[in-house]
Parts: sequence; C-alpha cells; structure tokens
Amino acid sequence: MNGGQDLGGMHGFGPVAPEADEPRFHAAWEKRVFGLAMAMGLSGTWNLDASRSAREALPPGEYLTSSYYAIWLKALESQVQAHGLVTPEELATGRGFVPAAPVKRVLRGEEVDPLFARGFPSDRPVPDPARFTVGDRVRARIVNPVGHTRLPRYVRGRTGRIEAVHGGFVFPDTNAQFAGEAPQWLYTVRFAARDLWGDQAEAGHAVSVNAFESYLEPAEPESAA
Amino acid sequence: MNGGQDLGGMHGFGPVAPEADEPRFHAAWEKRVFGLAMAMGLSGTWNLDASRSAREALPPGEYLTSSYYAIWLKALESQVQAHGLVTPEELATGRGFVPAAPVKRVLRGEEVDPLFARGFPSDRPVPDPARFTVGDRVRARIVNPVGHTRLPRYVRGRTGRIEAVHGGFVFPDTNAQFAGEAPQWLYTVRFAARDLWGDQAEAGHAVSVNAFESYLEPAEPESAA
Amino acid sequence: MAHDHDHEDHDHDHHAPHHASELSPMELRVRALESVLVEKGYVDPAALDRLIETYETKVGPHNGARVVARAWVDADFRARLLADATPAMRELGVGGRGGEHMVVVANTQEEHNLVVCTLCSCYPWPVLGLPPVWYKSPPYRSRAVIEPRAVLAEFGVTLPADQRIRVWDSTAELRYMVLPMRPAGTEALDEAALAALVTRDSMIGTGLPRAPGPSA
Amino acid sequence: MAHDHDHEDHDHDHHAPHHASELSPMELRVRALESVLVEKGYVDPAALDRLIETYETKVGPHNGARVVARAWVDADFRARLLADATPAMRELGVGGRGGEHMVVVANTQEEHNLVVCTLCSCYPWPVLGLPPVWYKSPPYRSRAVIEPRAVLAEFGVTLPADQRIRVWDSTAELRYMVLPMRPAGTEALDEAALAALVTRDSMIGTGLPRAPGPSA
Repeated sequence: MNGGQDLGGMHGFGPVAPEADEPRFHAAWEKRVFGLAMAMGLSGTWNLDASRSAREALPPGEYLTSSYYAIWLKALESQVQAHGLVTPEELATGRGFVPAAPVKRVLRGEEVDPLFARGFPSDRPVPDPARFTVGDRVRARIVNPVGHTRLPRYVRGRTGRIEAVHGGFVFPDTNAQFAGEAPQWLYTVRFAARDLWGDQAEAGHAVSVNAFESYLEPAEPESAA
Repeated sequence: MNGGQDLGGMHGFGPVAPEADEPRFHAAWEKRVFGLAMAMGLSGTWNLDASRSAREALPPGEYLTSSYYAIWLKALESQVQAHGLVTPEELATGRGFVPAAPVKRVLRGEEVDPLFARGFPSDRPVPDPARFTVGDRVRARIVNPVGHTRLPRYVRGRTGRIEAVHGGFVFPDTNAQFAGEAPQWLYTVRFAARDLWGDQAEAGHAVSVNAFESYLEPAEPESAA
Repeated sequence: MAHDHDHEDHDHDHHAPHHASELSPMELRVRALESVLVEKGYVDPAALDRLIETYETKVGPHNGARVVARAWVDADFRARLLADATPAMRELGVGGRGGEHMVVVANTQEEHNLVVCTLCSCYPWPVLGLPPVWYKSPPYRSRAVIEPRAVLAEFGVTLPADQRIRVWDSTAELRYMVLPMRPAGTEALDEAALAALVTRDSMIGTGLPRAPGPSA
Repeated sequence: MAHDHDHEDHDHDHHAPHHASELSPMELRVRALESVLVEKGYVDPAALDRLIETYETKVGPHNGARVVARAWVDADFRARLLADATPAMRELGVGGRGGEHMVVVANTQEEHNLVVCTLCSCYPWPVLGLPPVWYKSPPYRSRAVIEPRAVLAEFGVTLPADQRIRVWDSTAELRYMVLPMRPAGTEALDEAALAALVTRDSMIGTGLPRAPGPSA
C-alpha cells in the first residue's frame, strides 16, 4: 500500500540522528513488545508479511509520529483482535474473559534457541523458469495495490537492469493476505540514480532493490506489439 | 518537495468525512489565523508560493497530524521569524520588544474589499513561444526538488497529452524561493488513469494536472538523439 | 490551563467548546501572534476583522449557483463561460481573490468532472466560499485522483458505468468549477429557482444538483 | 498517572526514566497485552524472557566483525562469502532468524556500499544484532536512497568524488552486510585484533573501519 511506511525519497524528516549510547530498547515496555511480537509470530496465526502489512496499515500520520515499537504494539493489538485471539475487553483489562482460541503452536522457552538459530528460510522452489536473466533491462511495473507490496513507489515505472537472480521466494503480496505463498523468482534490479531521481541526482550513485518477477516487465515492449 | 503535502494516490487515510453542519471555522483561533495569514500575505514580505512552501516544510508526521489551520499557524509563525519581523521572545510573550522591521505594505481595513474583489492575477507575459501544443504527447519529468514544486509525485515519469495551453504564469518553484517570478507557459495535461495507476485503475477515468513547461518533456525523444 | 493539558496541544481538530474563561493553548498561541503583529504595526485590526467577516459571511456557493443557473438558461452565456470563465463570471459580479483564473468544466452524459487539490487546498473562493474541511483533508486529497468512483460512492453518487470520470487536480493558479447537468423536470423553473437546486458539492463534482420539488 | 498525563500517550520516543512506582500508559498497555496473552496460553513466559535475553544480550555486531576479519585474512573464505554468504557465515557459527539469506557486498576503491530498508527495518539480526533507532527511522529510510552522500557526510564519512555509491534497499528477505576494505597498516594484526577495528556502521556502510592504533 502507498502508506506511511513507503519512505524512499521523501523529504522533510530532518537529519539522521544517531544516539550516543544506542540503547537497544528505550523503555521496559519496548522489550516486552519485541518479545511478544516474536512469540506470537510463531503461533502460526499469521506470518511475517501479514505483520508488516498490519504495521503499514496504521494511518500515515500515526505511523510517522509513532515510535518503532509503538508501531509494533499497535499492529500486534490489531492482529490478536482481528484473528479472534483476544477481545477488546480483554485487551483493555489484561484479563481473559472468553476461552482461548486454538493456535497452531505455542513457542516454548526451550525451543527459542534452536528455532532462532536455525531461522525460517523464505526460499521456495518455483517450477517455471525465470523470465529474466542477468543483464536484462526491465521496468518496475506501475502498480498501486491497496494491500501489502514490497515494490516501493520510487522505482515504479522506472527502468533498471537485472543484476542477480536469487531463486524462488515466498511472494509477500499474497502471503500477507493469507492467499498463499505463491513463490516467485526474486531478482536484484539495479537502477541508476538519474533514472530514479532525475538530473539532479547525486553523481555516481545507483540503487538496487530486490524485486519479485511479477513486479517487473521487459523495458522494451515485447515483440508481439 | 516530497513532503507530507504530496498526497495524491496515497492509501490509509480512511473515508472522506463530511461534517453535517460544516462550520467554516472550528474554533475562534482558526478565524484569526486565517485573517492573519491573509493580511500578512499582503505585506509584500513573501508570496503565496512561499507560504505554501512554508506549510509543506513541516515534518511529514506533523503535517499529517495537524489540523488545516494549525498548519497555517505554524507556517506563519515560521515565516514571521524567518523574515525578521518577530523574534522568538515576542512570539512567546505576544509583546513587541524590538522595533518593527519595514514591510512593503500594511493592508488597511478599507482596502480589503476592493483588493480582494479585484484579486491578484498570476498570469504574466512569456516572450518565447510555447514549446507544446494541444494534442502533444508529453512526459512529466522525473524531478525531486528539495524545494517547492507543483508537480505531484504521482505524475512524474508518466505520459499524458496536452489538452490546453493557458499562457504564461508565475513559476512557483522559483517564486517560492524569492528567485523571481520567471513566468512559464502553463498547460493542462491529461493522463489516462491506467498510465498513472496501472492495470488496476478504475475504468473510464482520467486525471488532469496543470503543469509548467519545464515540468514536461516530449514523450518521444526529440529527433537529435 | 489546568483542564486543558491533554487536549489542545495535539493540534488535531477539536470541536469541543471551551468555557469562555479558559483559553486553550492554541487560542493563547494565536492571541500572542496576533498581539505582536498588531503591536508592531504589521497588521491593521480593521483589515483583520474585515477579512474574517468577508470569508465567514459574504462569499459562498450562492455565487457559483447563480453562475450555474444562468448557464442553464442562457446558451450564449454558457458558451462564454466554458470558453473563458473568468470574464463570464464577472458579468454576474463573481470573481476576485482565489478566482482570478477560473475554468469551468461541464458535466455530460459521457463524462463527469471532479475537482481536487492534492497538494494543498486550492479552491475557487469567490465562487464557492472557503472549502469544507473534507476538501482540505488527506482522505479526499489522496483518494480523489486514484479511486474517484469509490470517493463518489461515499458521497452517495453512483454514476453509470459508462460515464467517464475526469479528475482535475488544481496544481496551479487555475481554479475549477464544475457545471453540472440541468436536472430533468426543471423546464418551468426560473433562474432563481434553478439556482436553489445547485448544491456546493455539485460544483465540486462530489454531488449532483437537487431534483426539483413536487411543485416544480 | 498524575505526572504522566501529557507525555507517554504521544508515542514519540521518550527516553526520560520513570519512577518504578509509576507506570506510564504505554507500560500499562503493554502489560495488559502480555497478561492476557500469557493467561490465555498463547505465550509461554519462558519463551518471552528467552527471546528478549537473546536479542538484548547475545546477538550483536561482534558476529559480523568476526566474519569481516576472517574475510580479510582468508582469501578463500572471502571468495565463498561473496559467492554465497549464508553458508560461509555458518562456518563461523553465524546465522539464524533474520539472516537466512545473507548477501555480502564488498567495498572497493571504485564503489562504496550502503544498506537501508526504506519500507520497514530489515536488518541482518544474527550478524549485526538489532538495528539502532536511526536505521529504523524516517530520516535514514527516506534519504539513504536519494542522497546517500549527504547522509554519509552526517556520519562523518566523506568519500572520494570518484568512488561510486551503491545503495541496497532490503525490499525482500535477503539481508545485506557490507564487507569494508581492510584498513592500511594492519598487516601485523591477527584476526581478533582486526575484528576489533570493524565497527557496526562499517558493516551497514554508514561508517568505515577504525584505523589501527599507534601500537599496531
């Protein structure tokens, strides 16, 4: 979605502000939100793409004025309610009033280390051959989906070159909507900064994004006109 | 600038919410801000484009969470300080401590009716002939100026057709920066919705913008390649 | 101040009335600005009062409605209005600040027009008055250009599927007014009665004119 | 509560400490969520504690620094790392959640690499730990792709004008680590001493490795 999260190329946010001490968390509640989001993410009720989608769904003004873990919290509150795990009354009081809904798994303390050390790969086999190959000139499609997508606005309609073919990966746009992993070929596409930002772009600068196959089309119209 | 004001095509703001009674102002202070901005706008210290620029310069999160007249107020406070008319201490206390800076004009009560009934036209002669004519296919340039511009992001890089040639008008991008009115030919450019938004665009829908000549280039590269 | 701490400094639209004896932080902030601008001689209080009075009480969509009604009854005027709206409106005494460069776009069976300003709040003040809050707010400004049919549906307007929509994004100093189609069954109405059918929204494109009453 | 009314409900970053006896609205809100999730059996408190402990104390940029130092001293490892980073890092026991699909990009005299995630906060957790706030915040996310040299300058990094910049926007599940150039004058250093020169920022691309100390 064209929401508050799609920040590439925006102006007006001021300087980057590194902190001297860089605490990993800035309040006790941030740690708890982090842990709760991780734990609930493994309940099998939703997936990582759906969580990103829930965060992006905050109204842009709220997204941009909420701290990072406040965004996580609001999204998690929204998800547990949307999936029927917690009622609004339970959220308001912190006490359970209705029986727990079944979840696919409850992450146990002793499972954390082995599961997180192994990780959760997103690569998947794709039966069809890749449409593009390294060196191909491609254009990022002009799309504006209301739902989750990982094609940022700043590359849409712009032309770049395939730089790497990474194999098949879970497609976030469908997965976020629980419409299947529908894996697609994933590419790295390199864009010259001038093609993204125009003649005033900083010199000697290029940007690469990872783009799923359906985000791309050949830069020159295909032969059958 | 690619700021919080450039809203065309964004998602996530929710439904349009008309009010039943539609008061023109929602608090007494809003009327005062409106009047002050109008009056100060005629002081000759800045121009309308500079005022728009000052409003857009609010950080995007603040812009999107401020009410309309709160945006006007913050911009006006910023302008009177930036132009040396009012000091921060004066603004904080509401009392003058340093002598007034000269302004080009002070709008008098009896001038309001005739001046506002006449208006303030923005058309200006442009010596050179218009580069484009009705029917020409043009592409909105890919530009991302840090300063004020009136070319919205959603048309940049997109192709449309010249539908009207309006004559010369003050160029906002320079005027906002007090770099001259530098008038340019102004056009109406019509874009098919599919060319702006992709295949999922609503059917039978087109969008027109008013675009200054330097915002546009011929859609097909010009002959001298 | 004591009762205001968690309200007015958020700058969101707040419509709650305040006791006259309690000024909100925003009222105090604006009062300070006004005081110093007046004290230093930059603003004449009489001009301020006149500006507010003008835009609060004088200008409004009745001006646009008169223009529309005239165009419905006078084909020559309609032609002049569509060819060059600013002088045509001046014939009816309509014009001024915010209406220096008017463009009138006529609805037809084939195409419906809708006006927006995605970048700020451009609006033909002397024709329609100050814009309503929704016109200046992110939902309308973001959506009118990308999903106008959905926006129109929220206003209760459902157009025939084969009627195209043309959205006019007011990105320069041209200001748009929609000329709606004259409703059926209004042959007997005079110009004043016709003007009474012309809603503000019908001149933005988010509405259609009222149907004539049963007595018409 | 009495002293918190105008602070915590804004959700901005607030770093002010709180008295232990006063829970902010955000603390109370999160405590309610945690309580009900635990009470209903969705969350095992032991898992929660372990997750927080792991990411607060265990993972961090020391992992990435070991990888970089190894690549500086071992040309075969470097080649494996650049060809397929995930298994190469596994040789050093580095990997896991958030690092399933690692890509390492090597700085050269000709090109400097910079990593960002404009859409959220993608970051190689097992290699660099949790990202700092600035990496997740709008200024960096918006600007890194459009004006990377200006961003680098704010980090105190000024590159030669003829060194190109390549920005990697982490828009899928690939995670990037920058392999910085080995600083001059480090020929005598062992792998552990080299790792100590590798800053977190040098593996994001917003910094360069430390120069060796005078004793090196």
